Amino acid sequence: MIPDNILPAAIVLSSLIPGLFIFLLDEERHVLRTVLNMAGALGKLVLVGLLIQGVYEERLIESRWTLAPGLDLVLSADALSVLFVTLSTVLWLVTTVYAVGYLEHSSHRSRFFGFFSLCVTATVGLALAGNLLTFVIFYEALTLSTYPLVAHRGTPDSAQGARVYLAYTLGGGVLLLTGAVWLRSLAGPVIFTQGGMLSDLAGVYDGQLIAIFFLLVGGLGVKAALVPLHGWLPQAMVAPAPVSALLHAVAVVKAGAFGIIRVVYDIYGVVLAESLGLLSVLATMASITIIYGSLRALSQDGLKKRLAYSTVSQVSYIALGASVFGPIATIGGVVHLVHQGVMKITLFFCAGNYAETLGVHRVSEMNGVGRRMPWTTLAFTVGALGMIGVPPVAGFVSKWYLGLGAAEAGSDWVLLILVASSLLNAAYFFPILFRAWLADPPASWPEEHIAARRLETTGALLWPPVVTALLALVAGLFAAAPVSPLEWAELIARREYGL
Amino acid sequence: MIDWLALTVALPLLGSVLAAAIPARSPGIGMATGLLTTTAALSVGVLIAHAGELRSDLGGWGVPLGIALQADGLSGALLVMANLVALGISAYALGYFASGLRRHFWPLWLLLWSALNALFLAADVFNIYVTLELLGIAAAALGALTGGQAAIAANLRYLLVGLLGSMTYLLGVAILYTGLGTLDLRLAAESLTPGPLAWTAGALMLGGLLLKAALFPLHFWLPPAHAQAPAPVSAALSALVVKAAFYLVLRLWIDLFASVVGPGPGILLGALGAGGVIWGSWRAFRSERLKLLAAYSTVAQVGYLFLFFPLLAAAALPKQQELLGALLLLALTHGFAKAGLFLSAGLLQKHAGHDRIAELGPAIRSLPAVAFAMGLAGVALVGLPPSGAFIAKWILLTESFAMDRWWWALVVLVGTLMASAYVFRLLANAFGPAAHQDAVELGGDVQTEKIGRMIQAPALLMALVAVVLLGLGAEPLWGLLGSSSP
Amino acid sequence: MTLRHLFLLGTLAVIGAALAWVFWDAVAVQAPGRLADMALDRVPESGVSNPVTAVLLNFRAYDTLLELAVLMAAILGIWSTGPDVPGFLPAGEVLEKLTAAIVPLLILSAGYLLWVGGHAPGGAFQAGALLGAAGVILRLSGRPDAGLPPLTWLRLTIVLGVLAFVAAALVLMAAGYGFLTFPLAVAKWVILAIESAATLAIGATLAAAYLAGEPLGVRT
Amino acid sequence: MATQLLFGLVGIILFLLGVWSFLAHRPLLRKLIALNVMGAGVFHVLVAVAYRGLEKTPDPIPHALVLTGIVVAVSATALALTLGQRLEHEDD
Repeated sequence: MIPDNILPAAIVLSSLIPGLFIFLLDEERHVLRTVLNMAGALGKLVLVGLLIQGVYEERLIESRWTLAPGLDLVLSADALSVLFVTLSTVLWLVTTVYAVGYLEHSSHRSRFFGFFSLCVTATVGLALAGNLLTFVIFYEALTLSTYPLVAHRGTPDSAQGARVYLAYTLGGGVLLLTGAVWLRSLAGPVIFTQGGMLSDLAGVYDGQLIAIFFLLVGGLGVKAALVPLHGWLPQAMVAPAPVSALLHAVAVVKAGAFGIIRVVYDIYGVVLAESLGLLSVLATMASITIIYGSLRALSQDGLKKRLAYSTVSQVSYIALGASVFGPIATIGGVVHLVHQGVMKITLFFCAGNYAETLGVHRVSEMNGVGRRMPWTTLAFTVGALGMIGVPPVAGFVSKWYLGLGAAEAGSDWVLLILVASSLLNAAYFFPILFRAWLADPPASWPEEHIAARRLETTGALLWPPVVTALLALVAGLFAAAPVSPLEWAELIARREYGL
Repeated sequence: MIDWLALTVALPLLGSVLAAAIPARSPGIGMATGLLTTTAALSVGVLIAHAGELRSDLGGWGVPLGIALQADGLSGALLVMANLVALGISAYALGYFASGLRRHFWPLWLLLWSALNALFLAADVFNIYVTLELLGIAAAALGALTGGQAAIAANLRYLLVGLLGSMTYLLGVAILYTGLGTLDLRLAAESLTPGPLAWTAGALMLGGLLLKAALFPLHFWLPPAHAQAPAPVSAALSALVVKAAFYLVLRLWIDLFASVVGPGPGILLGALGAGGVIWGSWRAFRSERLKLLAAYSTVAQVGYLFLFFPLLAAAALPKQQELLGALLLLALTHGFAKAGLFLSAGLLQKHAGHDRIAELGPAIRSLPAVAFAMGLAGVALVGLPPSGAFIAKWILLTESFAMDRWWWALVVLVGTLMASAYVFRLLANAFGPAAHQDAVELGGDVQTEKIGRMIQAPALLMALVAVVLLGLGAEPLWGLLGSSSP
Repeated sequence: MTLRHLFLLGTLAVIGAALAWVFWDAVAVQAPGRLADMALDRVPESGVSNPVTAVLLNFRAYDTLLELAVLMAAILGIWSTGPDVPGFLPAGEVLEKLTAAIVPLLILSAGYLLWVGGHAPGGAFQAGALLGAAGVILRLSGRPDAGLPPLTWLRLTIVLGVLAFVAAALVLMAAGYGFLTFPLAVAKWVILAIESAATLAIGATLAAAYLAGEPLGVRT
Repeated sequence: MATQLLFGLVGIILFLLGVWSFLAHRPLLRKLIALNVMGAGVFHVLVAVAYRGLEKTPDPIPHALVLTGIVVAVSATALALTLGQRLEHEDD
């Protein structure tokens, strides 16, 4: 059907090509634009299906293009990349539907959807990157394609947010680049290899390897919003809701977290990283971030801001999973990559719905929204419970494995972090749920745009959060099913630890 | 037998003669000549790809008596770049100049083009002097074309400084001839030995050329001259003319002087390059005018090119080829990107009636293709992926780490951040309120000009080449240089 | 005299000493002798017998072609700056008479130098310089156009040198010779034709440069 | 040899005088004259190199170079003078 040496490239191109055409479209051609968007998203989904099958069969699936002597652009599929690619592809499809509904009447739509497609292209590219050079290229491309999305509204606020975003991410990019070329000068081409590829250098270049690790993690930590590199994230909240959803759930923060997993497992190898003492430092950074993010979330009245700090905290579960030695914690971290994505995108969709439909932007304005918008609020509730870790939502599974892994590794303090953070999660989500369901609605909403008829808001806005909330439930309920994210995370952990 | 090397020089000369003699027809003559010349240059490129190297003894006398033209991978690639960029600039100039300036622009422009090609193919040190003067005179005249006082002052200074450079170079040639008895580059390289003669001739010749290549701190003449010239001329000056002078430095360095002067001068050039990167980027960041920003960015970009010198001098052969390829790629990328940036700037200036960065927002937003071109050109100037400059910097960085000379890498990284700062300060203007508000704001300015689609194409195409073609398709360059790396 | 000046002087003195020493050293080698002998040996193959003309118009004809292009660039550049500047008042009777005598003499000498350049010192540049001088004298004595033809023809004249050179080279290339290769049988005549064209172009260019602008014929 | 050296050294001195004048003085006309003095210096050096004693024909190549150089210098000077004049004229 599609040769294995073309398939990864085809997956990347399936959003790049529609994106380029969209740039050329007139503002008013929204039918054609939507068709292009959906064709790209669905086409990518089909291709990813083929990819999953191939990786399951352990075929070598790789596209390669030489940029310069000894410098290859490599797109290849392993279990980890498939996980991230699938997540991005599914959530892109949903977000596209949502964005079409959300941006119905705004200006510069061709520009928006063009960069939107480029953003997904970059995400999928870095998911499939087979070596560090390719990863760096797509990592920077992600910065470049998300910057116009953050700046999209064109207000002074968004200009400021975009500037901060760019300063952080380009700075991070330079750190990553420095680490990457330094590592290359020591080790030659840095090809992602299960179990790591630096064991030959251990013992000779330990000092340099440690420095390079912190350069790489520093660069990736900016996007993953590790404290103190998280400053851009709350500011980037000025972006339109679908962008926030994408930034927080799929593209940007996940790119950072995914990169950290790559560095720990497929460049250094978990054994070397442990023996160099890198894991405990990373675990400490992740823990501080988890607690700090939750604490800051508590005091935010802006709904999106509260969700943003919640993201700061939740994404670091992934880094935490990567930094606790042992396969079970690895499973917890990797599976959280998916679970956090599905749950957080639900929450942002809902926040966007409140804002678009009722003009509700603040937690303090949310009294009684559950009666006016029951479906949205139901979806929000599922997402929030998942974040807290209430079974049977997917977030519970992640935390369970993280806790089990920490206990197995003898890191009891990690358990403590998990408990504390869950309590804090509850402390900032339950008040919202109480207000939404139990408080009395006000006489009038701040700015009601969309009147309730048969549905509480337009279909394009309503269905995406409902679908992702269902996904979060299903991923938790059927975690033991053969193709669940958890099963796949176990496959990854088995391969990384060579079990 | 068709001598393609000679044709790349002779065709624009002939075109210039015709354009000067028949001013009313000069745009048509100019465009036709441009197409023919570019064809000849592409033929040279293809021949080099097959044969590796071309050489032509003009007049059939052979060296040392006669003058030769020669092209290898390095000069061939630059020649092809220069001609494609020049063709793009020509297409742009068709729509740019008002009728009064056209008849002056075309013949001078074709002379400049001829001089560029002649420089890339030069193999004789005295011939380089004559060609440099042709280039300098045509460039200064074109730069002063708008006739404004500032433009004339800047370009007069440019002309005088250029003369200082070429006189210095010429004294070096005289000394070289005194000691070696030949003017041919290759023969001179065979007989030049380390010693005071090599030092003196090298210092004079390279010193003169460095002034023209605008290596910090000899760059002072560049920003006003490039910022004041009409946009198509600025594009040619920044993208091509400076590049030609740089090419000569590189050529003389590789072929003649590197092996006889020791490591010191290479390090000095690298250090000055570093100064250029930092100072140029800083001044670009502080510039309030778009074209001044672009001009200072050229100072910084020239600095990057010189960062390769100390590494080239210290590297072993296969690494040297790899670095040379990266250097070439960086030069090519900058050529296309800077031309794209200046051409875009010209359109914005026409559309808005000024080029004050802080007030350009409405103009940028009403010309999305131009904004896109500027964005792409900016990506290439910063050296972000997937541009050719990224690949080049990646190699430069890797090698400077590998050779334990990480301080050069540090300069590149700091320069990258500074370049991001000035590029995105500009691009931030692309985002603003809805379109109808911009129209109101623009309409208030009487100088506003409508910008057609055709004139936007060259800028966008060149920026695309810098980012996409040179980023993803640069690998053959190393083959062209005769690299044997796998 | 400031400190800066003193520093500059000192630096230049050091550079001068170094240059002098290197020059001394280099001259002793007499390296160019071999090339000079080779050039002199091959003068008979060039179509002219004056060695300098042989170098200029044949061995290193390419330099000369570009040099004519430089001249053309200069005058085109001068023209691009605007119309010419007003001339001088008409000359008095004495100067007028003198001019009437000198200018034809200059033109005659130019013709002579052009012809003699083939076998003795002289040639297109010397001849062109005399023509240019004639133009300057005419201008000084009150002829605003410096005796130059109207602009349309003047344009043709100033490009004549490059045109003749390139045309000859391209025609011979089409006939199967290398670029700027003049077969011995026709070399003398080709060179003479190029030199004649160049003389006119140089003379006209130098005189026109003296007008410091494009002679549009509009006086304000 | 002595003649050659004399000419060459005079050339070098002229060249440096030109450099001095170019760098030390601001007026553009002086700079332009300085450049021509530098040029004269270089041409002296070339003429000196061409000299091969009275009994031998001088090397024709440096002579040709000098002729070419003079024309080039004249061209550049003419353009510079015109540009300078446009500056002065628009000043008042």
